[in-house]
Amino acid sequence: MQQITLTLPMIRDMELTASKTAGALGEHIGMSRDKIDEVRMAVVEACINAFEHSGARKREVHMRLLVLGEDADPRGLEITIQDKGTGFSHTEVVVSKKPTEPQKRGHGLRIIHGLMDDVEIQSDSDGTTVTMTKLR
Amino acid sequence: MQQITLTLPMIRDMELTASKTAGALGEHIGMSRDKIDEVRMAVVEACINAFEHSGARKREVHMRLLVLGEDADPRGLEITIQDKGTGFSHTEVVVSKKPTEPQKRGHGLRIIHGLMDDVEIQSDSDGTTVTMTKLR
Amino acid sequence: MTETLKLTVESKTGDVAVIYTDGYINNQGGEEIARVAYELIDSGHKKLLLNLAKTKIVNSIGISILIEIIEKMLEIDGRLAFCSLTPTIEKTFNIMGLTQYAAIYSDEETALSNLG
Amino acid sequence: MTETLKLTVESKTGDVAVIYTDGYINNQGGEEIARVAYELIDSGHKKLLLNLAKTKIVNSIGISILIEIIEKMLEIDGRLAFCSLTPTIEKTFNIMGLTQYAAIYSDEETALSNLG
Ligand SMILES: Nc1ncnc2c1ncn2[C@@H]1O[C@H](COP(=O)(O)OP(=O)(O)O)[C@@H](O)[C@H]1O
Ligand SMILES: Nc1ncnc2c1ncn2[C@@H]1O[C@H](COP(=O)(O)OP(=O)(O)O)[C@@H](O)[C@H]1O
Repeated sequence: MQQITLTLPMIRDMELTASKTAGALGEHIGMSRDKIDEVRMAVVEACINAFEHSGARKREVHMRLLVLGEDADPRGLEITIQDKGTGFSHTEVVVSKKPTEPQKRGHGLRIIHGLMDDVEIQSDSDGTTVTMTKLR
Repeated sequence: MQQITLTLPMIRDMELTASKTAGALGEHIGMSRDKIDEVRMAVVEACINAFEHSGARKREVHMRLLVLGEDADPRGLEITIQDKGTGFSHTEVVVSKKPTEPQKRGHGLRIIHGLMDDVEIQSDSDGTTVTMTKLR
Repeated sequence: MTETLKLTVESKTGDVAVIYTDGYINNQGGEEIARVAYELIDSGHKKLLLNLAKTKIVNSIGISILIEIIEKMLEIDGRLAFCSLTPTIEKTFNIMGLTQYAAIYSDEETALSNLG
Repeated sequence: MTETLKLTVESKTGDVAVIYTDGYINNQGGEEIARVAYELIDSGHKKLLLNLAKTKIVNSIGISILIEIIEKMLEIDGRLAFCSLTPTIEKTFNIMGLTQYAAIYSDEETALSNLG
């Protein structure tokens, strides 16, 4: 299993650097431009959630990029974005359907779900881990 | 001090992913396109040296990207590329001047020195660490 | 720190103006677009087109500010439309429900003939 | 695994041919260029121009293979030249001493008028 791990500071625009690294690995496994863009956008949203909402004292995000499948025949990427913040109750935050009037915030998790093939969120008082998969 | 740390597998073309991440951080601090390209090329050379020559059992390279200077006024990047290989005697490997006949190999270290502002190599039987700096 | 969004504006015939974005639409980028949009509204433009051809990535905070502009436009009976989105940005706008309140056109020509 | 270098070839007047590279010139990329270059030599071309306009990054292993092609060209009294390098690739070629054995031109037009 090939994987890249990154530790990034929670500072303005650092989500772009995270997203470009994920994009570079997408290129590496020959993902299409559109799917790479989807991965990049999901990484941006997961990172800014960690920056904005985690309340983590240690201002760091951990990202793991895992190539799924065989070296010669990669199947996709599994991306884990982790903060050591205070967590949230995922069941309380309603990931609602399309809103009926323009809604300003609360789109991040819905975007992540919408753009990735599979998303799992594990959150407790030790922090939040978003694990998302995109097939090639 | 802002820093990103990465652990990368030593596999074909992974130096490109490393180099793209360094390039993304260069963009982040507003480095010029040409200097970003120089950083990217130096990262490629340092990585392929680790892949090719380190003899490391653990097929991993550690990269640290450090933003020099203040947040509001970054001065440049310090990039450290480390392997846990068998090392080499840096004094024995002559980083020669321009060769007098076409010389095929042995250019990597000279390229790194030529493209970066400052390069330090620390190598012993526990591995090799290349620390290189590029000012903005 | 950089990667600032670059904006250019062009006034078209009538009360139409086009804002061209180049770069990442984040918080600051969205606010910059809003500033320019409100200036255009103040100078009598009621139809704004955002041409995103040179924007490859956005975030939901930046887009939330664009939604504020849409609301403002609805108030004054004006229109905000978008053109030249990447497939992923269009998908994101869809997920955010934004396409219900603002039209999205494939290119500037189509957009202008529909707005004008 | 990918990011394969793409090559296109164009035969020009006389014994000149241009090889256009698109992508990363690594080990495999260099070997692919060598394969194409030797084919062109076999079919009677003695002057080869490598147009690197679409290559933004190279590595020293890839370039070492280009040096082999230069040596081959010197043997058969032919010439290999380069054009449209990024400043960083040109700097790298300089550091590698490659510019002593192969001419580098800013653009294809200048290169062809000098080679032809
Ligand atoms: N990493 C995180 N740490 C703590 N809370 C989070 C995290 N990610 C999301 N949340 C919670 O989930 C809510 C919804 O997030 P999201 O859908 O991204 O919308 P928004 O960021 O606009 O609020 C947030 O407001 C926050 O309460
Ligand atoms: N990370 C490393 N671990 C062990 N040896 C190294 C490392 N980097 C460089 N070397 C030694 O230094 C020599 C010169 O390296 P370099 O200038 O990059 O040229 P080349 O890679 O073409 O040999 C290598 O052949 C190797 O012996």
